[in-house]
Amino acid sequence: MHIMEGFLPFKHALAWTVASAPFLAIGLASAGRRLRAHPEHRMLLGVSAAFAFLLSALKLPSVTGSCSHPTGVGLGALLFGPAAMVPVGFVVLLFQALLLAHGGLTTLGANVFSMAIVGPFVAFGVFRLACLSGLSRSPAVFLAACLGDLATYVTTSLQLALAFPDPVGGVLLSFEKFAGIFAVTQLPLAITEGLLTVLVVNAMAQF
Amino acid sequence: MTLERLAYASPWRHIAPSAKALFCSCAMAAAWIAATPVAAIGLALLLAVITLGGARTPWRAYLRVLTAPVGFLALSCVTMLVTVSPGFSAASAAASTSASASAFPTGSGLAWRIAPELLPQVLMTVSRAAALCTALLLLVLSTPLGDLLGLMRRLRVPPLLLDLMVLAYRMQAVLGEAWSDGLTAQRSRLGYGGRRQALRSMALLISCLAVQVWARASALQAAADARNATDELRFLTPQWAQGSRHVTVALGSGLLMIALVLAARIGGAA
Amino acid sequence: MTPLIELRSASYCYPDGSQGLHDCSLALRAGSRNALLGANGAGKTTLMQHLNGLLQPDQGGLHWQGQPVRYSRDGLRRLRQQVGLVFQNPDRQLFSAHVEEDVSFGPLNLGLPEAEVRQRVAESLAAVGMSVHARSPVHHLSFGQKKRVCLAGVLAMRPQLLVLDEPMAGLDLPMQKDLQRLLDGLVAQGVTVLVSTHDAAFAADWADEIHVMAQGRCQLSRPVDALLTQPQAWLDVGQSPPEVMALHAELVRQGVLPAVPVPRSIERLLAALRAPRPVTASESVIHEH
Amino acid sequence: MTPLIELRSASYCYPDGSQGLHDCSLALRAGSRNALLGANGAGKTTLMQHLNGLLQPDQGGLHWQGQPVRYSRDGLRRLRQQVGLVFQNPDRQLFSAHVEEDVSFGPLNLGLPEAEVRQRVAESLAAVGMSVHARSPVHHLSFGQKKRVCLAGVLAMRPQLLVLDEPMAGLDLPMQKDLQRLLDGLVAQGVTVLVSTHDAAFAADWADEIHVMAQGRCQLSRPVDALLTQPQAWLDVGQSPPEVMALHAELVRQGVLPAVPVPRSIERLLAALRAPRPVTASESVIHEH
Repeated sequence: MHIMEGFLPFKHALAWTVASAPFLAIGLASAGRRLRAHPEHRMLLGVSAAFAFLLSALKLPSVTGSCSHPTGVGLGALLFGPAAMVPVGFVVLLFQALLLAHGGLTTLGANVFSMAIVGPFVAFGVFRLACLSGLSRSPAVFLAACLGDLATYVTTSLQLALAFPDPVGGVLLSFEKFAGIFAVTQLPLAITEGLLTVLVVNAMAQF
Repeated sequence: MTLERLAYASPWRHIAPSAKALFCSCAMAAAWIAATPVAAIGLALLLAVITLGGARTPWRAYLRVLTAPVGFLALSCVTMLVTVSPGFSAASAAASTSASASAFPTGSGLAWRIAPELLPQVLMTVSRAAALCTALLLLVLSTPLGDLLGLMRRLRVPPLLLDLMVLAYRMQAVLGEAWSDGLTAQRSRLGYGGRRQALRSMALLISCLAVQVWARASALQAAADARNATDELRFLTPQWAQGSRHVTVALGSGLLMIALVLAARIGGAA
Repeated sequence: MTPLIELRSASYCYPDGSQGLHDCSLALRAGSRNALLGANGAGKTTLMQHLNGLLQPDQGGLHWQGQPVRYSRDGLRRLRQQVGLVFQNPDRQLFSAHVEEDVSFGPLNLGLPEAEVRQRVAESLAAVGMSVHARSPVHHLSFGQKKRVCLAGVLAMRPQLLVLDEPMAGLDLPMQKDLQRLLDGLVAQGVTVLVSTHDAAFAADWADEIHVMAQGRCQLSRPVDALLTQPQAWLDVGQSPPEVMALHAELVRQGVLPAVPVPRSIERLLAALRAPRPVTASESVIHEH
Repeated sequence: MTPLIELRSASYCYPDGSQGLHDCSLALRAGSRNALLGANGAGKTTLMQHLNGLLQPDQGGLHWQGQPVRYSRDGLRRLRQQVGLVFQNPDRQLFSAHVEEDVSFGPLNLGLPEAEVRQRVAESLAAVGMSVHARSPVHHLSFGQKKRVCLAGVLAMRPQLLVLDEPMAGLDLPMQKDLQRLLDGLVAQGVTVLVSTHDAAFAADWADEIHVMAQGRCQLSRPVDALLTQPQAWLDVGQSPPEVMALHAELVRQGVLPAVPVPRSIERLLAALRAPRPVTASESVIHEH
C-alpha cells in the first residue's frame, strides 16, 4: 500500500525523504563495496530489482479483488538481505510511480521508509528471531513475510496519522482510523502473502 | 504497463525529456504554492487538459489511469472526515480545536460521526494531491521511463543506482514476459481452477523465476564481458532535436504557471 | 463428418490493440495429422491459444465435436482437458524442480486420485523416453529433454487433441526424427495432432492436412496430396512450396520420374529414383486414365 | 598461411565438473565463411566462448594471428575488440533501455570519443536495417529485430572475426535469407565469420569451411567442396550429410547430371537440372580430363 502522489503535506514529504536518504546512501555504499569484490554482482542486483518489481506488481489470485498486490518485501529481504533491499526497494518504488502511477515522487521518501526500510528489516529480524527461538523454516518464513507486510502497512498508517491528526483524538485516533480501514484489505493480504512466501521458499528449496 | 505504451505513443515523446521534466517540476511547485482548493483544482484541470490535448493521451485511458489514485483519495478522505463525538453537545463540534482534543480520553459516550468542520482541510489535501498527481501523470504519459533514465544520467544520479535502474528496466520487461508465458502455460494445464491451486501454481512460478534470477544475471554478465565491459555500464546519452528550444519554452510556461498561482495566492490573502 | 474441433470466423484483438485473429476459421478432422504454416506474426500462436480456450474470440466461436464451447469455469476445464497445448519455449512452461513433479501438475489439477496420477506420470514419461530422468532436476536437462518433459506434462492429461507450437525448433535432426515418430505413435492411438512450423518441407512430409496462416487468418486448409502438385496454391498464400515439388516436376519433365506418385519429401524422391522402375509402361497406363 | 585465430588442443572443464572441451583444436582462415555443426551438447557454445576469451582453457591455448592470447585485462580487451560474439538468446544479452544505447555499449567500452561512437552506432544500425528503431525500447521489438540489435552491438566494435551462436534459430525463411546476405556483405568487407548451426543444408550452401563438433572436440575441419563428395566423412562424425549430396550422386549415376560441379544446395541442383545442357559432349570432355 503506497501513499499516492501529493497526499502528504510538504513538510512531511520532505521529512520522510530526509529520513530515508541516509538509509539509501548506506545501502548503496554497502552494495558498492560488495561490487568491488564481486563485479558480477552488479547484474545480480539489477535482475533482483527487476524481480522485486515484478513481485510488487503481482495480482494475488482471488483475495479481495484484483487491485490488491503483495509487497514482496518479505521474500526480497530473505533472498537478498535487508541492506540490499533499500536500493532495490527504492528502484521498485520509483518504477511503480513512473510505470504504474502507484505512489508518487513527492511521497517516494515516505513510501521508501515504510516499504524498503521498515518492512524488510522487520521481516529479516522476525526471521532471525524465529529461527533463534527454534521455530522450523515454514512458520519462521510465514511470520517474517506476514509481519514484514503488516509492519509496512502499520508504518504507512502512522505516516498518514502524523500528517493528518484527528481534531478530537489526535495522532493516536487518526492512526486507529487509518490502520482500521486499511486492515480490511491488508490483514487477509498479509496472511496470503505469508502463505505464498512459505510455498515459494519451500519450492525454491527443491531446486 | 499501460503508462509505458501511452508514453511511447504520445507525440510529445519526441520532446526533450529535460523540457518535460522541467515543466512538470514547475507544475509541482505551483501545486505546493496554491493556497486554495479552487486554485489547486484549477491547476489540476489545466494539467489534465494539457495531457489530453497536448500529449494526446486518450481520455478513456486517462480515466483508467486515474482510478487507483481516486480510490486512494476516496478511502483516505472518508477516514479523515470521520471522527468521534466526545459525548458533548453539538456546541463542542463547532469549537473542535486541539483544546477539545485533549478532553477526548475522558469522554465516555463515544460515537462515530461525520465532521463537516474538517471539510476545508480535506478539500485542500484532495485538490493539492490532484494537482500533483496530474503533474506526475503529464510527465509519465509523455515520457517513457527509458527516456527518463537518460535524463537521470545527465543529472548525475549515482552510477550504481543508475546501473541498477537501467538493468531493472530492461529485465522487468524480460521477466514480465517470462511471467506471463508461465502463467499462460499453467492456465492451459488447469493451474488456476481454485484458490488453493492458484496459490500453489503462483508459488511454483515465483520460485521458478527466482531461481532464474542468478542464471540470467550471469548470462548478462557474460554478454557484457564479451563486449569489453568495464566496472561501470556505459551508454550514450540520447540527443534530442531542438532540445534547448524546448527547454526554454517549458521553463517559460512553467514559470508563468507558478506566477499565476502566486498571484492568486497574494490576491486571496489581500 | 463433424470435425473434432472447429473455430468459426473468429476475430480477436489483443488488449494493446494489435489484431490477433481476423475472421479466422479452422476445422480439424479427428485422428488427423495437421501442420500449421505461416510467417512470424501471422497469428499461429494466437490461433493455438484459442483452441485451448486461453484466449476467447471477440467474435465467432469455438466448437468441440459440434458443440459450442462455453467459457465458464467448467466449460474451460473440460476443453483444456481435451486439448493439450505444448508451448514453444520449454523454459517458460516448466516450473517445478523435478521432472516427475512437473508432469504431475496437470493430472493433479484434474483432481485425480494419487495412484492414478502416479500411473499417468510414469506412462507419459515412458512415452517420451524420459523414465530414467523422472527424479532429475529440470534445470539439469538438455533443451531436447526439456521439450520432451513439456510434452509428457500434457500427455499426462490424456488429451484428444494435441497442439504443439514449433515443436521442432531448436532440435537437431535425430531429435526431430524421434519426435516425429512419437507424434505418429500418438496419431496411431487416435489422438489428433496440430503442429505449427516454419518448415514447409516437414509439413509436406508429415502432415495429412496443411493449414496456412497469414494476417491473422487461415488462408488455406487442404490435404497435402492436393497441394503437392499445385505450387501456385502455396505462392498465393505467401509460402514457398517445399523444394521437392519443383524438383519432382523437373524430373518428370525430363522423363526421369513418373508423374505419380508425387513424393512428399526429398528422401522419398530419392527412394523413388533408386527403385527399379518399369519405366514407360506404368507411366503410359496412368496417362491413359 | 597463419590462421586468423587458432585454438590449440584446448580442454575445459566447467566448475560443476562437466567437460566442456576435450583436446579441441580449431583454426580459421582470415576472410573465410565457417560453419560449426554439431548436436546439442557437443560443445559448440563452449568453443565459441573460448574464441572471445570468455572462457579460458584449462589446458592448451588460443592464438591470434599466430601470437598466444594473454588472459590479462589488456590481453582480453584486445582479443574482445577483434572477436565479436553474438549469443543465441537476445533476451540474455541486451540490457539497455533503448536500441541505440545498447549498441553504444561496446564502442564506449573501447574508449572511443563520443562522436565516433555515435557514427558507429548509426552505421551498424543501418547495416542490420534497424535505423528506424534506434530510439525504440528493446522490449517492444520482435525476436528477429532483437537478434539484429545484438548483431549491431557487436558490429559497432568493428571486429575482425564475428562469431554467431545459432543465428538462424527462430527466424523464418525470409529473415534467414536477410541475415545470410548481411553476413556475405561482411565477408566481402574482409570479416571472418563463424556460425554455429544444426542445419547441415545451410552449412553446405553457405560456408567455405565446415567444422564438426562432437564430445567437446572438433572432429572434422574441411572445405565444403571436399566434403560434398564424401558422405562417409559426414557419417563418421555423426552428421547426416545434406540431402543434396545423395540426390546429386543418384542423378549422376543415372546420367541426368554431370559429376561436376557438385551443387551445394537443392536450389542449385534444380538450377543445374533446368539449365540447357550440351549433354554428353561436355560430360565426355570432363571425363577425359
